[in-house]
Amino acid sequence: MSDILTMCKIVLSSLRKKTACQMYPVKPAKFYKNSRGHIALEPAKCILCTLCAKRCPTGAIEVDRTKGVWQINRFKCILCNECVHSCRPVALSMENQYAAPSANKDIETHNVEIKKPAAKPVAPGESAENS
Amino acid sequence: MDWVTFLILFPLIPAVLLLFTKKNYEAQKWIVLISSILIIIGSIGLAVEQIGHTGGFRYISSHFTNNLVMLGDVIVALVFLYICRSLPLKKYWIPLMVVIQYGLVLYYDFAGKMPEMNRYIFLDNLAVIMALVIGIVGCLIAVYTVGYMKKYHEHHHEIPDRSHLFIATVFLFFFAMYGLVFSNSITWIYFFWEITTLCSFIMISYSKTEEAMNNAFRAVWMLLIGGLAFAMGIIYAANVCNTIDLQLLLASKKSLVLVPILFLCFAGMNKAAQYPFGGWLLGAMVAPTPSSALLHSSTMVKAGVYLVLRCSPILQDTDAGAIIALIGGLSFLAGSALAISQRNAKKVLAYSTIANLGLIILCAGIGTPFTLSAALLLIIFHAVAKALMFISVGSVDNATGSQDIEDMYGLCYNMHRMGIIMIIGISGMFLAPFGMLISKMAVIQALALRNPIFPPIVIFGGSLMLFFWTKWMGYLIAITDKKPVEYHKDIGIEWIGLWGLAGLTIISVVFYPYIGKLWIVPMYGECPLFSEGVQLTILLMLVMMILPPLTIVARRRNVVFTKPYLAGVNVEEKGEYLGSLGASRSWSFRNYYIEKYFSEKKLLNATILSSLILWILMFVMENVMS
Amino acid sequence: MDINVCNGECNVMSVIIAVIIFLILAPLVGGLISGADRIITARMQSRVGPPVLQPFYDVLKLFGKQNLVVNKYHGDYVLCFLIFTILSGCIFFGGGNLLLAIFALIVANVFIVLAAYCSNSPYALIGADRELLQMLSAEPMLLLTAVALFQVTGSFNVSEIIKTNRMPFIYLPGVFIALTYILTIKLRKSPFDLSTSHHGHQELVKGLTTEFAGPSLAYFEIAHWYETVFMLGLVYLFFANVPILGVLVVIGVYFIEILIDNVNARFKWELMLKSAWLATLILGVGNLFLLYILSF
Amino acid sequence: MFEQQEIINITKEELLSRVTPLFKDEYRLVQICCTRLDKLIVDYTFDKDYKFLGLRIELPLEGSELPSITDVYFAAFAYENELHDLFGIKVIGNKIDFGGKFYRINEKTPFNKKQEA
Amino acid sequence: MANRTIIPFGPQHPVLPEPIHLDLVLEDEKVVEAIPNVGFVHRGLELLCQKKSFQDMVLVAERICGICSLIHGVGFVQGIEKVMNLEVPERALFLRVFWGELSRIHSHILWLGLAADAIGFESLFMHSWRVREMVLDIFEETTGGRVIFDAVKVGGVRKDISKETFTRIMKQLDKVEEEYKQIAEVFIKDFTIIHRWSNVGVLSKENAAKLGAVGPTLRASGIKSDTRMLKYGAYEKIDFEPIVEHTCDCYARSLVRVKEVYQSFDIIRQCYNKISEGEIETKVTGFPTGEFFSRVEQPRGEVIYYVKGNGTKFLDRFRVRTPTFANIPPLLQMLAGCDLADVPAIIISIDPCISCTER
Amino acid sequence: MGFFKKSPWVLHYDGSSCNGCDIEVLAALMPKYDIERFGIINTGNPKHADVFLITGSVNSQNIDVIKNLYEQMGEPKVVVAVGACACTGHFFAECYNTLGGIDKVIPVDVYAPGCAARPEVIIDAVVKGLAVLEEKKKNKQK
Ligand code: SF4
Ligand code: SF4
Ligand code: SF4
Ligand code: SF4
Ligand code: SF4
Ligand code: SF4
Ligand code: SF4
Ligand code: SF4
Repeated sequence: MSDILTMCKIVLSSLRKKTACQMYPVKPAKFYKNSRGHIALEPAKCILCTLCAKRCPTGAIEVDRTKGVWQINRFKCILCNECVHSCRPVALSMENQYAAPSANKDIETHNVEIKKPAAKPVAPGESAENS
Repeated sequence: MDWVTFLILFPLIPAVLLLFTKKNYEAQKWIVLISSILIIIGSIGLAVEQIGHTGGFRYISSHFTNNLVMLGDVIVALVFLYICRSLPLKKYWIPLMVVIQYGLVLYYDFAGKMPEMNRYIFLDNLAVIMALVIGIVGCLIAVYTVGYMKKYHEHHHEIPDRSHLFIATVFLFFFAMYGLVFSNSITWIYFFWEITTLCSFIMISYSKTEEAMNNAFRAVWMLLIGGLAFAMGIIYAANVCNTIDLQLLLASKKSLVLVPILFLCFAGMNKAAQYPFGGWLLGAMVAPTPSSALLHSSTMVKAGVYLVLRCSPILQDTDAGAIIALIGGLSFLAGSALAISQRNAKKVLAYSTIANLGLIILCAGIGTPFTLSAALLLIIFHAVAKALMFISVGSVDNATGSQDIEDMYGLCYNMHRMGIIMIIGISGMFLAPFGMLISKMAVIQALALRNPIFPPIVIFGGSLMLFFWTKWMGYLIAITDKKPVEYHKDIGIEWIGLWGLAGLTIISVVFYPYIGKLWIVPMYGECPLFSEGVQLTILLMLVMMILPPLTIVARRRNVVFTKPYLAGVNVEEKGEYLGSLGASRSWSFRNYYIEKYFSEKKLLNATILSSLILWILMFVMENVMS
Repeated sequence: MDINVCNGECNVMSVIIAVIIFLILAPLVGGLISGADRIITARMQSRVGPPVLQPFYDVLKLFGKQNLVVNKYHGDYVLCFLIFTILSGCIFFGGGNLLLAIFALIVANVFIVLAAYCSNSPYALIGADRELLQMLSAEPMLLLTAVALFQVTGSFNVSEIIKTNRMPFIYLPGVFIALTYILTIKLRKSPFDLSTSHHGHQELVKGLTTEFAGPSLAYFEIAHWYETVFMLGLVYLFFANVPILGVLVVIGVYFIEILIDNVNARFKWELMLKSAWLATLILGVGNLFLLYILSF
Repeated sequence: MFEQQEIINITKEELLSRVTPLFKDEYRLVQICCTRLDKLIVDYTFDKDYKFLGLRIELPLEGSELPSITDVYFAAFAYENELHDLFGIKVIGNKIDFGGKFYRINEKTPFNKKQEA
Repeated sequence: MANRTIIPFGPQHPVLPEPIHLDLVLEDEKVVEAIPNVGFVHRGLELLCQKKSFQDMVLVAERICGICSLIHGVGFVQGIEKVMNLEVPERALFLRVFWGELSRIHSHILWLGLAADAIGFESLFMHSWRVREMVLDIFEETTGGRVIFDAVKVGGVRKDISKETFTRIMKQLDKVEEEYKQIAEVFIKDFTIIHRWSNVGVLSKENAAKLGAVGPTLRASGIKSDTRMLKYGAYEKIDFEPIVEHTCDCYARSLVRVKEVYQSFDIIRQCYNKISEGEIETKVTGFPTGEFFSRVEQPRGEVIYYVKGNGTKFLDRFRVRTPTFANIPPLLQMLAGCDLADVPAIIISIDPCISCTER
Repeated sequence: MGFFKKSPWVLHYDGSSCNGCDIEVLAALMPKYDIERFGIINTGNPKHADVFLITGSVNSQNIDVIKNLYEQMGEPKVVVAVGACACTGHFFAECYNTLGGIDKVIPVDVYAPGCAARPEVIIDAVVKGLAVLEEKKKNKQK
């Protein structure tokens, strides 16, 4: 009852068939609608409410509402989506493309315009990335 | 004076002198050194003189010497009986065996029933090669013995120091061996034959412990069976063939002399510890190591194969010869397999001795010129390398107090010189291009065209040997983390024996073609082994062996030292690892012994049984046919 | 059939040329074979696999690595392994004595075992004993092959074996099959990659080669290429009188080896030893017996 | 749908005499667990044919001891080592006692520390 | 002892996917003694319940281990739901079963691959994982993660699967099953597989029960026990029988898993047929008070979550007893007397997952 | 010498991870991602490895193991921290027995984010690591 032909069949037929390889990075990675890649901020929508930072279980997000700075440490983020759910103005979204590896753990910083009328505008209107 | 007479008689002088050197180490040393040099000169002189000759009767001896031999027989018989005095009554059959065989032989002798003969000494190249082995290897061992016995008694205070007796026995043994190889009369051979048995007994029982005595008596009774067969062979030859001249016997018609020759072969194989009689050789390992080196591997047991080799012209192309070859092959296989499960160095050597002797017997049984040449090579190389192995084990034992191979882990590291010597010895035993392997190659080539049974036997046995020798060798060269312990200071005069034999192991490889051309070819004819192509390749290999050590000198840069991989939990300083329960633990490694397949318990009985069956088969067959 | 006495008639020049060609070509061929092996293996596993030249990249990289050693000596045994493997190939392809070539290969093998013993690492040591078991399993058949070829062609010299006008395979099918069985052991392929394996997933980590790093490992790899070429040369001898067929068979046999590699888990040593010896006894020795009986 | 869970409070002296019949009755030891409240609560959980049975022992926070049940349930050795390493409960007679080196953590009894305010 | 080979096995060792250490004492290649050493993955995450709210603890629970992370979540969440008396919508329960069984498939195929690898069967390893990737695709499509899913939450699940997607996935699964069938055949029939696994690492029925084995390890020793028979969640509405083998060796343990994969395919089909439209979560108000031992069946066997709430958002105690923890004593018993070559096969045969054992 | 880029052999070690990243490392070897295309072999032996892939947040016991393995790797070598755990420890950094990140123990050359880090990220990280390896090699030769 024991044989080795079953395996031979599999092996030989794979020899004939196309490989199962997706050929990344020659071909781009394939994602699904739901794929959790990285958290993206739309600075224009953010109201610096800090809710996301409070909800984040890992402390990946830091928001400084006085300076108008929204920061994320991608190397801490576990892609749990909690921040996205907590963001009322829908400034956050989960993008499919994963965050890139890097030689140092840069914290990604976005300058956000402080929308409260009381505060005087400090930061330039557009967001800058430095990573 | 003739070299032959000199070689036979001279050893008696130091033997007697040594009896008076109790506890006088210096005297022992000088007597042994001087007489060894003389004996070596004698052997070489004889060999040189023999170049160009094939063989012939050297002497027509007077009846006086023959009568001396008869007297000697009586004395030996009495000594045997004297030894047996301490035996319990229920072992009555040991003295009985002595009485029967000597009774028969002496009865024939004194009653004048022995056929007349007058060519007592025969000298040919076979005897010369034996003489060379006895002389050179034997004397190196003898020198070694002096130093060894001194240290032996430093470590074993419980044993009374009778080392002078021991060394005297060594020279008595030389006397017997030379006599044996040069004699043409089978009664003479028988006389010397039994003296070697006696020497063996004295040496095995040396320590007088219970185990030693038991093993010594086991050796005696087993060897006496051979003696009995020998005696029967003599009687048969005298009665039926009407001659006790060995050369005459060998020249007679095959069918006529086959039975007495078979008896002689039986005796020879018994002495060569072939199965079913392998047991005594294992027991003999309790003797001080030099006796194992001398008697139980390089010379006395060779007397057994020598006899079979002598008889091989009769055996060639007979069924009996094939069966003898088969028994040799069986011993070869069994010995090699049994050695795998052993961890006592001397036992490994003993089993491998049985195995190699088996191989020689196999060659002798086949009896073609090519196999006989191979057999002679085997005798030479085996004697040198095996003697070297034994005495180095002896020295290691003296230095470290253990014969266990497991305790030799990292020996090269602790005792550099000893380690190198042992490695040379082991290489000599199985590694290309050293002697034993050349011979084995010769055997395979020689057997290849004969039939499909024998080459596989040699091949399988050889592979088994490879296994235990390599693992032993690996153990020697391992390098431990521990600080080396320097043991060398203990070793003195033994170095002569050790380096001498080590040198011989290597030199014999370089010069074997000359040995072949000068002494073997005249006797057995051309053999492809001595061709230039093979010789060149072998030399090339030898050179390559030396090459890597040279690269060591050249290439020492760029290496970075690390610790061995221990799954990531090294404890750096100690060479240990962090084990379970959070404690630092040292790892250890023990060789494989595969007792499941190769244990003594499983293999021995089967081997003994099958060899017995083969013997019985052979005798029945011959008797039915004749 | 008379005993073959070396008659010294072969041309020294041609021997030297053959040896030089072997020295240069064998590692190239061996490396390419191993590269092709990896690609075919990958395809069998539904993967794409590395480039054909990957083995060369690997070896060149290894030479650029730090030479980590456990002690002063252990690297040198690996070098000996390489030297003797090459030597055995030289004897073989120089047309020399087949037995001698095999013995040289055995010596090479002994050296690799010694290298492992020397390295003072438990995994390497166990690997060494396993390698010994592998040798114990494979050696008899190798030598028997030489004997069998001798019985058919009347010579142990490769130079004469290839001049034979009958095809050894026809007389020695059993020996041939047993040899291919043993080949798997010698090529260290699954199911017989007990002492060390090409991939890291083994109970002994890397077994024998655990402690070889950088250049030492590179020597080991190169020696393995030479060894592969030698073994395939041995296979070729069975068809020596029809060279094209010989080459095709060699390719076929290697493909079968790859297939076997991919459809088997690793054997335990007991099964290896038993099956290898049985193959040797039944197919190898049995074949010789038949030959012996039929020649009457 | 949730299963019914029966938990019996016992004392540590009773433990062995309670556990032994369970073993004879072919109950399986499911787990041993400890909880730190104002005292230590040790739960022994058993199961037979999906029927849950718990034994509960209350112990003081510090210096508590428990008899080992490894004589009955050998498999308890791991849990008992855990009790020792994480909660500082001394288990007497554990068949495989790692002596505080089960997890080999740096902190002592991390699960049984004075709660910071 | 000096006569025996003693080697450290792990923590770093190529056949061990995770760090665990054994002092192996050998004679030739026979294992005489094996002393385990754990703690290389002990993170102490149970104490995180004092720092993370009970809702965030779901995320922690799913990261106890990346192989059957979802079922960890389910176990924990069920405990909280019982303590808080939450009524979870039926659709959510079915989705949990769907993903749970899919986890089992992925986990078992992963195991089959690793087990093949442990005996040096590399190409089978590759092919098993090739099939497993198809399952992961379904996971990624439905939850967004390949191995960590973050799909369950207290009171329900986070993601829904639309009707069309579900139907398509079912078709995809048929294909997966077809591919799986081929490799399953190998695991059942192959010569070397049988050589390496049958009569290796035998755990008798008696010992399995006594030593408290769980999951496939227990079932392969002839004991019919499967925590899913408690009929928690939607299992109430699903028909199945635990799979049992009687040869008690590594081969049996593999066979149980091979067959359980088929069973899981079947359960998923039942799910698909029985699931109804509706809400996927209930609103959670208040904080947990009370205690519960929540038991669920993971691919590796029974896992237990003990939760004890005190009316705040932090739990008093969060405790996991994972299947591997229960299988370690039987493992030690299986190891005694085996060959060195069998050690990896036997260790893998209980499907050890050290990360959740040590937490 | 450009061969490092073509033949990076990796060593993988689980430094207290949840397995999620480890199985993704393995998955990268498997048919779908097949990193052997780049000559990558999972050696399992530090002495043969060029790239050290570590997952997990490193607990106190693993410190010595990781250091030991790192030391046994021959130069040049690259360390890749795989997953959020290995980069920072994310919430496990708050546990009493973890260090929170590989870089607390040995120098890390490349960080690969994600929980779990996808095989694609791992491939990118190794490729990035190779650039670093090349750099190191050059610096050494100078
Ligand atoms: S959502 Fe609005 S009210 Fe709430 S915290 Fe943010 S800014 Fe304040
Ligand atoms: S996905 Fe989760 S971990 Fe990442 S930033 Fe958002 S809340 Fe924090
Ligand atoms: S990203 Fe959203 S949740 Fe975060 S601070 Fe901005 S608006 Fe608030
Ligand atoms: S190559 Fe052949 S013929 Fe020439 S010398 Fe060598 S063995 Fe003799
Ligand atoms: S066995 Fe698996 S997990 Fe372990 S090192 Fe190899 S690939 Fe990684
Ligand atoms: S059983 Fe394994 S895979 Fe499943 S959640 Fe636990 S650790 Fe993860
Ligand atoms: S048993 Fe294994 S797989 Fe399951 S949670 Fe524990 S560690 Fe993970
Ligand atoms: S990063 Fe996430 S998936 Fe990776 S080991 Fe850590 S918890 Fe597991």
